[in-house]
Amino acid sequence: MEHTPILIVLVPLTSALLIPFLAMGGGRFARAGLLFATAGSLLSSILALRASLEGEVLSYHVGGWPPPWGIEIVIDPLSGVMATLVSFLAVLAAFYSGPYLSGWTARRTGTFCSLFALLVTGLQGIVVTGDLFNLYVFLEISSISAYALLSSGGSKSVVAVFRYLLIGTVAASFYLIGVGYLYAMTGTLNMADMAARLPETSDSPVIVVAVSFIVIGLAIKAALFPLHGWLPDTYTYAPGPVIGFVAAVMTKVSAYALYRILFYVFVAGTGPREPLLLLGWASVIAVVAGSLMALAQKDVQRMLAYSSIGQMGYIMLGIAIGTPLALTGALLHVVNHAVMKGCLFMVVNGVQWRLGVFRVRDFAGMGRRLPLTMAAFTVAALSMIGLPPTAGFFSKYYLALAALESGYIPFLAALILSSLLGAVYFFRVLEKVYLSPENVEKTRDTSELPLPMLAPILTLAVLVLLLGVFNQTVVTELIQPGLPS
Amino acid sequence: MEAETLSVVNYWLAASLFLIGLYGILARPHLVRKLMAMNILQVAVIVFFIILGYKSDATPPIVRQGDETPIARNYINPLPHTLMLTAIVVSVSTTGVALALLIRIHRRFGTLDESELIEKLK
Amino acid sequence: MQQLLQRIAWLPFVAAAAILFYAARDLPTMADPNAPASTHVSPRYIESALEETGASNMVTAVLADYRAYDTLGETVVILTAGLACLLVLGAFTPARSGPTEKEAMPYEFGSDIVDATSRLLIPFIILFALYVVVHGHTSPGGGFQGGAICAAAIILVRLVRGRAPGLKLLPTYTVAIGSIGVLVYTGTGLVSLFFEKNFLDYSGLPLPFHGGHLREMGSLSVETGVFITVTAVMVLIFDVLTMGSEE
Amino acid sequence: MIAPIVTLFLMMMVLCAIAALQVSDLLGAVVIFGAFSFFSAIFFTLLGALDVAFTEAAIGAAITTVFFVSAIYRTHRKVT
Repeated sequence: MEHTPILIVLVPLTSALLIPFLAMGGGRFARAGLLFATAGSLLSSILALRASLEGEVLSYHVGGWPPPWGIEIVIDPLSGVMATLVSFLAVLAAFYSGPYLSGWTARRTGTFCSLFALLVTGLQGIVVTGDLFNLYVFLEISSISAYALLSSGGSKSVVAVFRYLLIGTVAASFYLIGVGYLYAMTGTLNMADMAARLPETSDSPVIVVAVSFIVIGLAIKAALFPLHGWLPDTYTYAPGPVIGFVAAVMTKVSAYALYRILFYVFVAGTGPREPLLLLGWASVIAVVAGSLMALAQKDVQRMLAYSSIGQMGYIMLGIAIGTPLALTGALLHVVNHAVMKGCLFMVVNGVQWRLGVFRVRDFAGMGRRLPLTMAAFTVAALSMIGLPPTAGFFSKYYLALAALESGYIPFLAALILSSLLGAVYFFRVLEKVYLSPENVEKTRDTSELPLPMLAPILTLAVLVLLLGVFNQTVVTELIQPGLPS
Repeated sequence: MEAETLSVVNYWLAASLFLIGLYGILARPHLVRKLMAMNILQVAVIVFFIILGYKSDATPPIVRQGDETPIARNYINPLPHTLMLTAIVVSVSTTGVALALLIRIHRRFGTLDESELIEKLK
Repeated sequence: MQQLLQRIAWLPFVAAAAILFYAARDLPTMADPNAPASTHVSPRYIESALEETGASNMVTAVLADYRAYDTLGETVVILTAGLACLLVLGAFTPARSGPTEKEAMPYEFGSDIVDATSRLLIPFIILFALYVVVHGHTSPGGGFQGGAICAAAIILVRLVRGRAPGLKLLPTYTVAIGSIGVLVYTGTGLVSLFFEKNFLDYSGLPLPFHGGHLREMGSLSVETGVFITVTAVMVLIFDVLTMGSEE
Repeated sequence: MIAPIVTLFLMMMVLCAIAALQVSDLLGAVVIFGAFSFFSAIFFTLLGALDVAFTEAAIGAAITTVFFVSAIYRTHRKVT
């Protein structure tokens, strides 16, 4: 089983290559291929995670060349957890896409499934790589496949995605130029080797510039507040099965890459601190502004999109504070937010798919029509607000403790304020769902969602509760081994 | 001394290319133009990397006939060249996808001007 | 709000300008043979590429062997772009009944002289493309360049002679051919996986060669995969851009 | 010693880039963009990056330009 690290990437990749051929036999085969791709990736991720939790960092030398000459794949507890998270949500999204794709032609289904598998490939590649340039290559794979998938939701989504494409390419170029500066100063691209060689040159202003470029590039990809412009439109018009996955993990993977580079390459704390503090203030604004803008939305999906901007602020806040406690909070929030945002987007898109409604006021009386779906929505919404015993409470708790401990009172205030705002905009929806009379015309089909859609939603809702209840175990067993030593 | 000045000038010119690209993306209203600016931005990054790889008094990274033991000093660094091959290919791929999106936008909205497009979306 | 954002859009531009120009002065002097980039990792590529990988073109050695995983990713990027174009503009008007002469020439580039010249040139262009791929180990060239040239030749046919010859290679097939190219690439890597070597470690290939020579064969096979993918997908994207419409 | 001719070509590239963004005829802009790619290919050759120059000439100058032209043919050509 020494080859599990590469299989995390290879299984979805090879499946993506075979899916166009499977699609010639019919759309069902393409969907089966997608399920196989994601499930295989999940299995290898779990195996790799288990091996890495036993205390040993798995390092896989692709091509048999030792780093820094060859490319290295690194599975430590951190990347193991991330890879498992990504592939787990991918499996659920693959199930979820079933009913949505049923009306499509076989060829289009094949293209869609193939691109979805490539998106998973790209994200997993980013997560497991130990090489800065390799990260760029996989960033582009995931981006290009995401552009295509997100644009399959109609004309408005095409315009939104075109803007996303431009901004995303600028972000990738920023990242690449940052890598170029680092390469000029150290002569290496391997993360571990660079971390060893950076202290020799860490007083050079070039390093500060390199950090800034990499941070800006990845912050654009992660939609941190002033750089979030592409996100709301893209998310609002995106098709259902895609957005449930993309919103859940794509920005998080960029945040993860940022975390990895800041704490494993620059060994934050020894390096320059200014970009980090700047990041902290940007995230404070993100947290508040995201929640405020979410409050102003009438469209539920757009509201969730803005709320994502706020939630990315939490994660960045944790990274910016940079103490072990804050990082625990940030990483826990990456997991929690992926699970609960995935659940929320899947619910909203399911409602839209079934009833064709998307505005807050259209959700009136939905609690009686789609009781199970709305129960899941409620659990995830409560978790977003941060009520115990749901998962969202604990990550916010860690972040708040960390802000208090390191004396960043404005950060703490922003956390509390945005939780209150979150309560307002989610209760606005919940009030409609449970307390208002129905106003969707009776003629529509108003039975529960079909099982392939309902099952992922309920799984995620249960997971939100489990992550909350067993939060202590999760933190000590999975999150804390992933902190930089 | 002269070499150093020239070196800084070259870096600045590469940076200017990058900025021209950034300016085009931010400020030019036509979407095809933005796309061209995006390509210029990517070429700027490529230029920057190629400058990094250059060595004075060295030959291109192909072992000369009869050179049994190549010495690092005599050949230009091949690594940035490899990386930039990737970057070129990535840029043409992105351009292809973007143009496909543009054609769809034009079919649906009949314009590629950003402000007109924003008007039509409302 | 929109107005405000339009104003602020200049800020990142100015900031980027400032830091780019500021940092340039502290970068290592251009062409300095003692810069870190020239003294750390790269010497091994220069000094032992010929011996270790059998390629006297070091760029090919790094591309197809030392950092073959990057190149795999890059090939996948191309394929992804092809699939993406197909998803965005994937519907083609079927032309089974045979297009009329007018429809067959969406561009008015065709003329007898252009036609005759292109007929004369195209075999040589394709031959040159193959030469570039095969000789990538000893001279500039490789899968990407060869693929681009071959694709250019096919696109030339389409520009000169219009749609009719173009439809013989439908996008459904080109995308399949593109997938086959990447499959050749991953397949080469997977073979060594079965012979208890790491992924893409060509020394595990079951071929009657040794050392650098064996690795050279491995990277040649990989370059062939790249060639197939680049050719197919570039033609695919051209077809989609000229003839595709939304589904 | 770096030849000043390298800097000269970089300047040509900058000029072409500015022109490509300013010319009002889109097809003309694409042609200038092709020239930009070609200058960059020469620039890469001067710096010894033969493979990159080769790729840039084949992909950047030829195929990207063809893509742009075919897309412009299907949309519209003149802009103000």
